[in-house]
Amino acid sequence: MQTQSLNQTSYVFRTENLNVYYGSNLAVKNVTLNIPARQITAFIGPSGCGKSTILRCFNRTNDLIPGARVEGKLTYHGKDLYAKEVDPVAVRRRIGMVFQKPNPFPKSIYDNVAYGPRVLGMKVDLDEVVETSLRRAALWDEVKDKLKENGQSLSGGQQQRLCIARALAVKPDVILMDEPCSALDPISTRRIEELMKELEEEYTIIIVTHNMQQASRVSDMTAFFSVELVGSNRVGELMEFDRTEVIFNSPTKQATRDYVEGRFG
Amino acid sequence: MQTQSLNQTSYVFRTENLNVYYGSNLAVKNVTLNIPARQITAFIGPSGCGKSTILRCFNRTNDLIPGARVEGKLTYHGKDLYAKEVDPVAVRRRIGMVFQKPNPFPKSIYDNVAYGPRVLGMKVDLDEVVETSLRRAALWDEVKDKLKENGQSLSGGQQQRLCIARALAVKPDVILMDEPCSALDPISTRRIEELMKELEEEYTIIIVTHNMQQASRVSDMTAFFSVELVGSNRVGELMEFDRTEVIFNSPTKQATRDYVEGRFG
Amino acid sequence: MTSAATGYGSPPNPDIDVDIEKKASPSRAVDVGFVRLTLALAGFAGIILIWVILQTTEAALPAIQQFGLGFLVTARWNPVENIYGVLPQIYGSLMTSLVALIFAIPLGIGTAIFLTEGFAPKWVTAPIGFAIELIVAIPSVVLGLWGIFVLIPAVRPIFRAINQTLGWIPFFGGPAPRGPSLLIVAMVLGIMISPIIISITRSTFESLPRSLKEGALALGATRWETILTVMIPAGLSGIVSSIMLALGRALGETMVAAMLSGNANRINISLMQPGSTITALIASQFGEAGRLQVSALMYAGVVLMVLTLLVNIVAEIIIRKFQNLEQ
Amino acid sequence: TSAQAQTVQISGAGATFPAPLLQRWFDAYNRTVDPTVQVSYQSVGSGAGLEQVINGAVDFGVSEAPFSGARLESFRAKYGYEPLQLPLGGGAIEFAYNLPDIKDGELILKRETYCGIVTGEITRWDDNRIKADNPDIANRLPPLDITWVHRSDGSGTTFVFTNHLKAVCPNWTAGAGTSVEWPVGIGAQGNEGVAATIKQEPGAIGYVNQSYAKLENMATARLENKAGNIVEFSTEAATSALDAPIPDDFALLVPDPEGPNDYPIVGLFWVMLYREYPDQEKLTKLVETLKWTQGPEGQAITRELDYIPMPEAAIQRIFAELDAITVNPNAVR
Amino acid sequence: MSDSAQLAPEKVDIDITRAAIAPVRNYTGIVLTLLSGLFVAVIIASLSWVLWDVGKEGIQRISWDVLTQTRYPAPGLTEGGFGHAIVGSLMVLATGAALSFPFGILAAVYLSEFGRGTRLAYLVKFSCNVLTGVPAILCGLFAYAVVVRGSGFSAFSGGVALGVLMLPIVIRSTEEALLLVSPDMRLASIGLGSTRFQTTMRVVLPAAAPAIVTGLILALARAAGEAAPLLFTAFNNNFWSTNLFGPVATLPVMVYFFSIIPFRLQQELAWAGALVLLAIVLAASLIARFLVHRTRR
Ligand SMILES: Nc1ncnc2c1ncn2[C@@H]1O[C@H](COP(=O)(O)OP(=O)(O)OP(=O)(O)O)[C@@H](O)[C@H]1O
Ligand SMILES: Nc1ncnc2c1ncn2[C@@H]1O[C@H](COP(=O)(O)OP(=O)(O)OP(=O)(O)O)[C@@H](O)[C@H]1O
Ligand SMILES: [Mg+2]
Ligand SMILES: [Mg+2]
Repeated sequence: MQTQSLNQTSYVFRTENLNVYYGSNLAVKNVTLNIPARQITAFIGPSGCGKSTILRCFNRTNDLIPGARVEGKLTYHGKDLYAKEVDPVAVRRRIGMVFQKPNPFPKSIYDNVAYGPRVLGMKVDLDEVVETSLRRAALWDEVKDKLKENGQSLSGGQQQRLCIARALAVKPDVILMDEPCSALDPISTRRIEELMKELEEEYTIIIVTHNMQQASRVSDMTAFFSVELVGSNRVGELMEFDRTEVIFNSPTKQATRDYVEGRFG
Repeated sequence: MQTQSLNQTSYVFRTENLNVYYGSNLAVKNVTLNIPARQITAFIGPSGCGKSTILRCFNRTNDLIPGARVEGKLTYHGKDLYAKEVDPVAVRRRIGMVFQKPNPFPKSIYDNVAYGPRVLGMKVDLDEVVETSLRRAALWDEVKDKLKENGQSLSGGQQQRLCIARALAVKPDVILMDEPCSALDPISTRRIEELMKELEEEYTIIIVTHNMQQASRVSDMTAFFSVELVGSNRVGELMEFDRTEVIFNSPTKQATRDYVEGRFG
Repeated sequence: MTSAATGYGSPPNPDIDVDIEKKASPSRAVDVGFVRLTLALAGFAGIILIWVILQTTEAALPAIQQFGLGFLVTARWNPVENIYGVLPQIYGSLMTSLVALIFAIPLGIGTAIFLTEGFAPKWVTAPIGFAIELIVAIPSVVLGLWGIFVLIPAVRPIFRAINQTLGWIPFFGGPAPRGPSLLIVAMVLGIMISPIIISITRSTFESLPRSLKEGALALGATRWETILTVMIPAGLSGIVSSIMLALGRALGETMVAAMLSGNANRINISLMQPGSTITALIASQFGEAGRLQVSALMYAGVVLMVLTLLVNIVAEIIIRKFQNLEQ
Repeated sequence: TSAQAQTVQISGAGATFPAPLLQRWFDAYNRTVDPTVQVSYQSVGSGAGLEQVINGAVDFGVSEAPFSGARLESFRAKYGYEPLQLPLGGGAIEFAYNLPDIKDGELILKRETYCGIVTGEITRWDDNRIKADNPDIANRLPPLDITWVHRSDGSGTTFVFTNHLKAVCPNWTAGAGTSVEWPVGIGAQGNEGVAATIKQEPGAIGYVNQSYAKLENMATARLENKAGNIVEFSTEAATSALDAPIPDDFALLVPDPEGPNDYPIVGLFWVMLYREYPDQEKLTKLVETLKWTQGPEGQAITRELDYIPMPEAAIQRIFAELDAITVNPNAVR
Repeated sequence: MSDSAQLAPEKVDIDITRAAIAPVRNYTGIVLTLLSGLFVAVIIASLSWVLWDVGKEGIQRISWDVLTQTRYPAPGLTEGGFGHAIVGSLMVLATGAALSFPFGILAAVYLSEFGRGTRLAYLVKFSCNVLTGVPAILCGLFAYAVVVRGSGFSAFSGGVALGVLMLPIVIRSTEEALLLVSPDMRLASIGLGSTRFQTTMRVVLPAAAPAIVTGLILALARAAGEAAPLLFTAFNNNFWSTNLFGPVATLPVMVYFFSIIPFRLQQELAWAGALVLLAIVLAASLIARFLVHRTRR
């Protein structure tokens, strides 16, 4: 994958001068980047720099945060995502998302996973979809005997994997993942990473991670965000965006080098 | 720290054959371990093996989960934590906790941190405590201009640091941390780790982490938990408990070796 | 470049794949239809409710024209000469509701806390919860009868004792109390409305995330500190809403006020003396009223609506202030 | 459904006081005379009942005061004729009291005395004027304050009572009506409220309908009538009080009956009818039912429930009016 | 990990009993607990006092006959019952619920989900606030003017009156319940590509269901006991009728009427009627909660 050269890829998302506000506060400014198709793009950067904020723009879940406002251009396969005639539901149906805080529904484990296929009216064998998705999210063995139990009574890591399974069940085109492995143990993390590499064959993936190793292990492209003081306001900014090996081995900016070299993970 | 020899330590907690049930399900069985004072003990192990469950026993937050039940012996400085005359409030006041999912109160950032000192009636300069705690939690710079804003409008990582600051503000004897850094970027993570090393001088710390590097970097003792199938039930179990360098370099059990050698984190 | 060309736009059929425009599909139609339906129903609900308000106002017009604002400060109700004013009833309505709330708020919130915050096992709290909701269903005429035949005889000696010892306080003053009084009304209203506060406050507490409570307890807060400093502020909007609903019920309750207030058409500061409320006036006079009298009763109804509105506005301001401090 | 098709449903609304009698009549008629006639009566109050009649929402109304004022204008304007109001029976009002040592019928109230009580001039039971009326029990009259208990809700009972006061008490200034501004006393809701208040309060006295006084076993006073005789309530004394010349519109009010043995405080209740009904069958059944109430079976029930039956002479005129109602398919409603 | 490694516990002053907590905090807690216990006792005592009296008075006259006979005992007589009033009450209550529940719930959905901050939302809330304190009789007069004057007295118009009475309660309590649903749940559902409709129906409403049901039961209970709105709408019927568009007898009207006439038997039936009303509300509450419980599983 890493060998696939940039000019062979097409872009799924292109953003130009994207600014995101919460109320009157500018949270992230001037983000211009292109997300290549069928690759894994990682967003890294210090806490509060706006990674989640930008990620949410890609499937318009920011619409739901009162006061959140997006300026600038963001296209998905050449179509303006924020154009009037765009149906955010259709967008989200194609662009799935796993959130930073696990948020299972107060329903059974089975119903959590079956939720998507059900509402989308997908004509599939639900039992099969539930099992496959849970297997892919490395959760099947742990829950196969208690599918009827409430999803919220799982452990933190189990909940997160449940949310991943839920997102996989609807078979989206793009998957946005906000720190999907932060609550996971190494074994589950490895399985999720393997899964991502597998999905990459067919899907475009964007992942936010604080784990440098993870970023360097799985991603093809990496975007490094940073925070700048504008007046007394902290505003996020895209510092550098390039192939992962470039970002980790020979970044152009000093800030990037500083950040990735303090390899903590 | 690592040089401090074991026989200089006394034990803060001792558990003997601790079993924890959720309803009629046995979640963790037969945990026997001693937590040394003024050291950092790490709990590692696969997701769902009961790390959080055991951790919650140490300050009796399990009491709050309907159906949760603890069997066996658990002493704190020689006193039975589950004895009749023990008041969980007094316990929790000495044994602070940072949860796996950040849970700031729907109050201002300032009030979140000041909450503990206020209810405990601590005679301190609140402004100072708030600032110190936020600084220690590596959050001060980011929020110093918006102390009046709602704690729940922070980013995921900021919320987690806020919860850490909140726990520090009451100056407990023991601090339990359930994956405190899972939502944090490397810089904040480093600061929190430094903080832990600093606190170790005075406090006993137990930390649950999925990050092997973190465990090996900061902890003095490491407990490795694993899951076993009992019938069709998955039950957590303490596999091995020893000094961190032993666990990571020459564990006695094969399972431990397998787990820590797949060094992902 | 062939491979690149097929790769362009990602999966094989780009046209279908990037199809994100709004377009007619059953689920979108249902969605848009649903949102419009809720909009329409909300609008229709608004229309109905405003219709009720307007209709009452229309019926009140003759009296409004004839008595003007003097209606609010006149303490006479003379159907024989057609002279009307509702000052005593305004006082009575406000005082009975206020005192009922003074009974019901601590009782209601205290009970809701007791029932949700683990002071008693579920097999104790569940039946209590049911019984409490049942009270709301007792026809108010039955509560009125109960007040006349059970409560008044029971509390009359207590009233008299209070009147004798604390009579210097204006609210307990006046001649030896006979029973029917604003205070009796307020007591029965308090019984009637506390279930509203209990039920709604209870479900508010139950819906708050457990992690909030855990957060406070883990800092060493006691159960009560957690309740007072975290649970109640977090559930404030629900609690206030329940209080407002309860207040609405108290202000609007008819038969209890008519049967127990003593229906005295004069202002008496003392709560132990007979008084009257707007609803009692409407209920007891409507059936036999003459034309202008009916209009005056409707005017009284309009006054009650305005009172309710004012009380709600005040409550809203209080919540806003409180929440600003909190955030 | 074929059985239902034959039943005729008739609805009426109005006064509360005669409601038990009306319910009983219509129930008995349906059971014993004609099972196809179902008359429902709702006691919403006279005023509201009259509004229903004006609105055409009911087939008949019942009131304890005749049509008058703005309502009469409205009725005329809408229907183009005078409403047909026919008295079906009457009632009397008694003073009921709670005096620990004084039994039912022992207390005598002369006119000036009860006028003094309702106007607040007499405030104590041991007042000399009361003692003077009651030489036999003068020493048993207690040293208690008089608590005057009146109806707080609008009611025909109050109308009849105040109509009497207005006629006999020179100092009575509050006028007559279904509710008035009382100079003294405490208000209670409904007959049962007045009864309860009196029973709970030693020294209390108030006015209630005679049927209430009897069924609730209340002590009642003997009163002085216009002729100066002391009379006790009896159906005969009340019937003879109502046996006065009835005017053409049947709006007979006897604020102060003149006969030597007449009971002084009596009043009628009227059924309010249209002079044209759209439906022949309904009209026939309604007229038959109303006539039956004035027949022997109906009057037996009237007496049983302690209401006052209409005198024979009046009944003939009532029947004639009933027979004069016509069918008009286009009648205004 | 040998035992010899262990020293005697450090001499730390460790007190984790109640005594470790500042006395003020302890006593405040105890006082508040006692106080709330007292409040519960007061509430339960007064409620059971009322329920006891209603039950005691009502139970005397409850018999199979009374519940099944479909004609009131006429004043002064003893034979009869109020089966037809039970049916009539169920009819008006069901109509009122059928009108106000879906209506109020969906309007509240608009207020909390789609229309937050709009002028319409403000207007609806405003009118709800005004109308929660309105005497029930005004709702009856509204239904009288709007329905009865066109089509005559009917169970349906009684239902309309009760519906108008319940509407503000339903809207307010439902909106409150919806606001308590965590935004994370909405985000999760929307993020999976479900429409607002699906999110509302499958996630938000089920999560809020218990609280919504509480509000609905409160509204229903309130409507069940009101006679005033029915006097001029459902009217009265001394006979059996299941015609939705004709007058029917109802329990609250019966209770009202029988409680103000001087016949002992009828007065006892009034209490019995009140008890039956309670049973109806209890049954509705139990059924609703059972359904919620089942569908949420
Ligand atoms: N509230 C609860 N009710 C019922 N079962 C629970 C509850 N919380 C946890 N469990 C179960 O107990 C077991 C241990 O859970 P625990 O949260 O302790 O795991 P963990 O080791 O912390 O995992 P993770 O690393 O994913 O957080 C799991 O199987 C989980 O499903
Ligand atoms: N709902 C919100 N309302 C107001 N401000 C917000 C909200 N969510 C985030 N912010 C602010 O916007 C900035 C960017 O937040 P964001 O959540 O995108 O950060 P992040 O890069 O994802 O951080 P982390 O790694 O900690 O999750 C932060 O300063 C945060 O405080
Ligand atoms: Mg984030
Ligand atoms: Mg955990």
